[in-house]
Amino acid sequence: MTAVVTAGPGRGRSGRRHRALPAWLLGAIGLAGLVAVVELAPRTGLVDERYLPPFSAMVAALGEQAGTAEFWQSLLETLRGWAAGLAIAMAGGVLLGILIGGVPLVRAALNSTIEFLRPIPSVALIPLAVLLFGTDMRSTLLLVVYASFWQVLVQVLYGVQDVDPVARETARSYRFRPLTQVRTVIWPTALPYVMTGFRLGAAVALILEITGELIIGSPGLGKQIAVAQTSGAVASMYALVIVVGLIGVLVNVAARAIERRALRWHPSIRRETAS
Amino acid sequence: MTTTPVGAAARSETVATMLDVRALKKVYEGRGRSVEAIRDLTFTVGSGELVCIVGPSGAGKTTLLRCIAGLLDSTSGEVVLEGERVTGPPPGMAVVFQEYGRSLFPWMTVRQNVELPLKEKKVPKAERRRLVEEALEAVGLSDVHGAHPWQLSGGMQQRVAIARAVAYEPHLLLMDEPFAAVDAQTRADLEDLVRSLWRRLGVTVLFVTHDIDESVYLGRRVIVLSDSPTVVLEDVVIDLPDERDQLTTRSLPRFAELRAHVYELVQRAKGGHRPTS
Amino acid sequence: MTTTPVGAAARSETVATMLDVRALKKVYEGRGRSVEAIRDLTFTVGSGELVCIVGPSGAGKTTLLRCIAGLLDSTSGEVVLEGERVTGPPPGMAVVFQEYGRSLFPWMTVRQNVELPLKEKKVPKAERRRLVEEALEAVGLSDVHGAHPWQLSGGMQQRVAIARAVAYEPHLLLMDEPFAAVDAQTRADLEDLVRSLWRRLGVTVLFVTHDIDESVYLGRRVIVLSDSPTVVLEDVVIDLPDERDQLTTRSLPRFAELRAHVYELVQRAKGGHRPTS
Amino acid sequence: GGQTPSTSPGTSSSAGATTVKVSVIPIIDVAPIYLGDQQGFFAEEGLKLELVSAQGGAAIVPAVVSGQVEFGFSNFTSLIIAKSKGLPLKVVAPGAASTGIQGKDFGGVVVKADSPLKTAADLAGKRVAVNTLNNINDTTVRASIRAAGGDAKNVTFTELAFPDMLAALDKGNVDAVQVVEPFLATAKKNGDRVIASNYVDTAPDLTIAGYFTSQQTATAKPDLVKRFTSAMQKSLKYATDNPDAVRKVLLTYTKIDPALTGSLTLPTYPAEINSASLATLSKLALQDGLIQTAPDLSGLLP
Amino acid sequence: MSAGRRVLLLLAVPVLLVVAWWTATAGSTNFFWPPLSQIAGTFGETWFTGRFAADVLPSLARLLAGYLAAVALGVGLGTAIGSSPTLRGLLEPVLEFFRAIPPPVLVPILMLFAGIGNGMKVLVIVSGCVWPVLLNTVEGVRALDEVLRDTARSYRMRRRSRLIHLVLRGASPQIAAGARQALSIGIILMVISEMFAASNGVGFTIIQFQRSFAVPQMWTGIILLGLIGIVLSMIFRWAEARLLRWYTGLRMSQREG
Ligand SMILES: Nc1ncnc2c1ncn2[C@@H]1O[C@H](COP(=O)(O)OP(=O)(O)OP(=O)(O)O)[C@@H](O)[C@H]1O
Ligand SMILES: Nc1ncnc2c1ncn2[C@@H]1O[C@H](COP(=O)(O)OP(=O)(O)OP(=O)(O)O)[C@@H](O)[C@H]1O
Ligand SMILES: [Mg+2]
Ligand SMILES: [Mg+2]
Repeated sequence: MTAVVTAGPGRGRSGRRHRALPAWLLGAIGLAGLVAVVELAPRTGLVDERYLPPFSAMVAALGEQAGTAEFWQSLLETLRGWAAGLAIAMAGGVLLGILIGGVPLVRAALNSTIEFLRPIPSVALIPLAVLLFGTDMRSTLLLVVYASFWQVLVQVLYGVQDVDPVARETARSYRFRPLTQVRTVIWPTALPYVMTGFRLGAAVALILEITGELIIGSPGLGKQIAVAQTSGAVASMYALVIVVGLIGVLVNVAARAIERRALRWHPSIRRETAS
Repeated sequence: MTTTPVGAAARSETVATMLDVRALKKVYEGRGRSVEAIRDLTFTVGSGELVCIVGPSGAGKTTLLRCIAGLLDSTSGEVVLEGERVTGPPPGMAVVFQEYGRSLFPWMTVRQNVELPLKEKKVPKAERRRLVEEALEAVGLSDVHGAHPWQLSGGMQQRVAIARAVAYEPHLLLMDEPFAAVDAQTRADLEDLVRSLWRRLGVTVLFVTHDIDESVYLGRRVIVLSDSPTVVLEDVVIDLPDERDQLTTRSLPRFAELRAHVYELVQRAKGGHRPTS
Repeated sequence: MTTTPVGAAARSETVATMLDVRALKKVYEGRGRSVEAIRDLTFTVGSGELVCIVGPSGAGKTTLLRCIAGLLDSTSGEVVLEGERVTGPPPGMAVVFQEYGRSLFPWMTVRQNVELPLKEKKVPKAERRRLVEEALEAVGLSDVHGAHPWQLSGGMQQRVAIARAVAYEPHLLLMDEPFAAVDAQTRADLEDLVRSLWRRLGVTVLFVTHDIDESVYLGRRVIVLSDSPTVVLEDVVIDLPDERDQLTTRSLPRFAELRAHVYELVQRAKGGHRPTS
Repeated sequence: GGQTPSTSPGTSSSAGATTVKVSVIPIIDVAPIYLGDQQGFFAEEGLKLELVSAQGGAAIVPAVVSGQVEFGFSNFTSLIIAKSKGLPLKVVAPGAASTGIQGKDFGGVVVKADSPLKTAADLAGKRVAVNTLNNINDTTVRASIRAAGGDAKNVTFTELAFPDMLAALDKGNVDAVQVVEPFLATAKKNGDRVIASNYVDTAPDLTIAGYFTSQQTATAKPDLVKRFTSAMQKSLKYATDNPDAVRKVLLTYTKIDPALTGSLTLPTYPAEINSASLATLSKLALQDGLIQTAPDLSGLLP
Repeated sequence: MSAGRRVLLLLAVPVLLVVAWWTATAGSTNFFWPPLSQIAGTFGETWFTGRFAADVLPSLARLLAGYLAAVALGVGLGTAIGSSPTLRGLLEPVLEFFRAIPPPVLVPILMLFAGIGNGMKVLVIVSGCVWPVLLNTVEGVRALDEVLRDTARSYRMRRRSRLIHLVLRGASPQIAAGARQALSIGIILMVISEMFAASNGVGFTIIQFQRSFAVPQMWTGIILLGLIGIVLSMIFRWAEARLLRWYTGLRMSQREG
């Protein structure tokens, strides 16, 4: 935690024009560090390699998996469930968030209900989901939507609250219709929060998708992980976990790319691109 | 629709009343700190009038404008606009905010900022285009329409806000120190822009300024506010010819007289002087 | 440490150079839009001088000030302060930003805002207290020290920012249109405050303003900038007596002359005139 | 790979065969059903099997009760608990049973090689990991301790998933673990010692798990149940007769290391439910407070 | 808003929902959807006869420890990452990798290092709660107003005070958003952590109910979690209102009436 609050290099404001390494390279270095740790920890006996095999063993197992159609089928199932769940949660979270956040009365009325529902863990809902939808992907979808919806909703609620009063008054004074106000003032302000909500929601959706598959047994990577777990196939299990983690990394890369375009005007982005 | 004239000013009686501010009072309630920004303001503005408002810093000019714009609830008293009590922003009004920087949407380009209210007003595309171009031209910014507000200097931002209001062609134009950030020459140009707009469209203008010369040059009346808690100190009628010009008008002896009078009033207001009523 | 004098101005040679701006150039690079804000600025400011900078809106005054303050990298050229190249904010400097509203910490009270830099400077408590009180008193805000900035009017906010700079007792004071939002009377008071501070503490002041009267009244020199891309149009020496006074100084014939000269320069700058070099 | 999941719900018949969904846990206990499917025993009965794997009762029981799947796989203690709570369940076929051979069962209590614990009686006052608390494994371990003359009250059971047990044992987080295959084989390979065969100690030929359906399905589709039971019987018999086929089929639905399959101890795949051993399980559940009243076992069994 | 109206607003929707639930399940014979009256009837006996001290309090203690540690870690790391693009580039992919790993898979790894005691459970809670705080802190720090930042720089505020007076306070509204998110995630992870190697706790008890088909009791557990959520969020909002008084004041200042 050394770099606290310095105007980091590459910000370009402070004297020396020290060009930082590109972000992707830094990211690769970071991941390489992680790989090294995972490779060396079991090799040096820091952890028992029966329980955490070295990275190379995981990669070998992954290579084996990648040769099977089942793996790709599972990956596809997982991605499909995840994308569908996230899309529903995003749409619902953003719409309801703006609706609830935009009307203080509604917000006050729904506050306690939201706080009641939010901490109910999806895992506790598994029997109910199964009861409703059986063990196919709809059960898992329900869990995914339920869990990631709150992430998005809360972010949007805070985002809506962050609208600059002067900007809002400008919109009001020109008598913008409510929908225009949402589109031109509330939405852009909330957008950075929505992006964070998306990133939080995406990870939670992935987690629940995997967990749902793991416990309910709907098809997907999670089920493969469960099978590997009950079979004591440690390297295979970690190989699958690596795939899940990489999905997370890719989602973030995509989110950042969207952000750079959609939030070009935002201080956080313009500071980094402009000199 | 007539009301009691306020202060020493006698207005041309023929003009219909546009705006009627009656015993307006505004107290900001805060935790532990409650500020009586406006104590009692009563005045009327005729349709198509251009009225300047001057007063010490912190007198409540912005507060007054926000109450008139329907953006702020008054504590007591009322604002009547064209016979109707103001409860929210009325149609056909444009406001140039003192915090010009924050009133522009950073996520839009200059052009989009100016165009948006027109879209909202459902002005047809071609017409909109023309209005935007003219307004940006008038404030001297026709070459930056693709830039974002935060890429502009302070004065340029302020001019974008003015262009937005001008392009909107409002009935009622409220301006809160709209020229504070521009240079003298631009300021003069913009003053003339406001006057020509006013004469051409017959728009009613309320203009808050700290520049006493400006208030006298622009206005038909200058309302001088007292120090906070605010009342009207004097309603000065500017009996200069309607045809004004930066050079000749400002060199009229009557201009100097009025200027001196208003200056003295503001100075007294700062000194805490209030009318004996 | 001497540099070639710029423009028509000849300065008193005895003064040590405080600030040396050499062939400064600043281009804002943006996606698709690259703006040459400053083309080539060269001038020096002696230690303890009070120099005003005027120029059309968008000329690059703010940009210049930010480069001098070490808040912005120049594209080429350099800023040398007391013999050292500026790479970051130098010690003992205070800046009053044009965006006064955004430069105050909204989570602090007025008093805390003014006090914070002093704490940073490790001024002892009692001394700090005195400085804060005096500064708030000087800008006429001693009764609002418990309020938060957003509870204040625009002019009051600006005065808080000024009070913060004043209380800091800097060596180098950069002010970017610091009186734009205050009324005429307060403005006059603040002008005198800056002058007295300057004389009392020997602080070097760079003062950006749009008010030409103000620049002549305040400065020992007025640097007039051209329109963007910016160069120095003229460096006008204000040969008025150092003892200045709002009434007498402003009514001096020399004041009127200088004022007219600067006014004409700014007007020419706006018209796109640039020095033939 | 295992089953190819189709999303067509219910028992819609396609090409004459009735689709039947069975929710199972991907462990060696359910090998016969996979094997039977391979051998065509289910097709012979006009059934098209669709095997859905789940992690445990939390997903299986509601799925069966709501009719989302027709049959499920569960251990008998779970079923006894469910029955005592009034869940309308009906067992249709046995699933797996203990081998009945001391020290050669497919599940047992394991300690580290250098552990001072020698017999189940030594477990008193120790920490023992089981995969689910208040279920078949802790009650049977308690039975084992009692059988060895130890104090069964004084054991601290900790819930750990089977895959995490050996690591916890290694690190000394627990003193003993109750594992089943394939972890038992792994443990033995690591040099850990088996100190008790808890299923064997509980009752002779303990039937551990079985296939069940809901009361509703049982009454509404008696024919379907009959056909399923019959196919299941054939499968169990075939599995008992062909242990090598069992070892091979494991590789299709689990990820057990092929090198390990040879050393696995397979459970018995019984032709019949040993109802006496179920009574014992029921008694143990009552004794250990898992249930308040003993359920009517005859209502549960076919 | 008068106090009466506030209470009305607070209670109207929950009361409506409870009534709806009550009537919808009144005659229910479905084993998994017992009548609400039955659930309500078992609530007291389930939770207030010993379980409160034995299960609820230990859970809450772990939750509190994990939550506070997560907030501290998230804010600390988030500030560092938010203010240094280099650090952000370096760490972001690694963090995103871990963020995507489901707790049921992560827990066994944590157990390798932290054993199976309370420490592991607290770690599980931290491992989930930290993300919303971290992400929001990073974004909050990155979005700091430029003029404000320049002000702090020009007065040469030292790192420490810049951190306290500028960065943390400036980002605090967004940090609050993250901390709020983390609170409910914490409760969820409290339950999940008790699915592993536990012998007491609310989550443990709920899972036990679930496994032993004690359905009304399981429902009381879910309701209890919701109630814990409400109470904690009320405490949170009280603290937030105090710490962010300037912010709410600022946002409200111009919209009153
Ligand atoms: N949101 C607020 N909360 C509390 N007090 C406020 C608020 N806004 C303004 N005030 C107070 O009300 C008074 C009048 O403020 P106002 O902004 O109307 O003054 P003004 O005449 O516009 O001043 P200026 O010329 O400096 O802009 C001031 O004393 C100010 O402190
Ligand atoms: N962040 C930025 N990105 C791109 N262009 C910028 C940026 N900031 C300023 N500019 C441009 O640089 C030029 C000079 O701006 P600057 O703010 O220095 O002017 P100024 O002299 O202070 O004007 P004013 O008197 O209106 O405040 C303007 O054309 C402006 O559009
Ligand atoms: Mg104002
Ligand atoms: Mg500027």
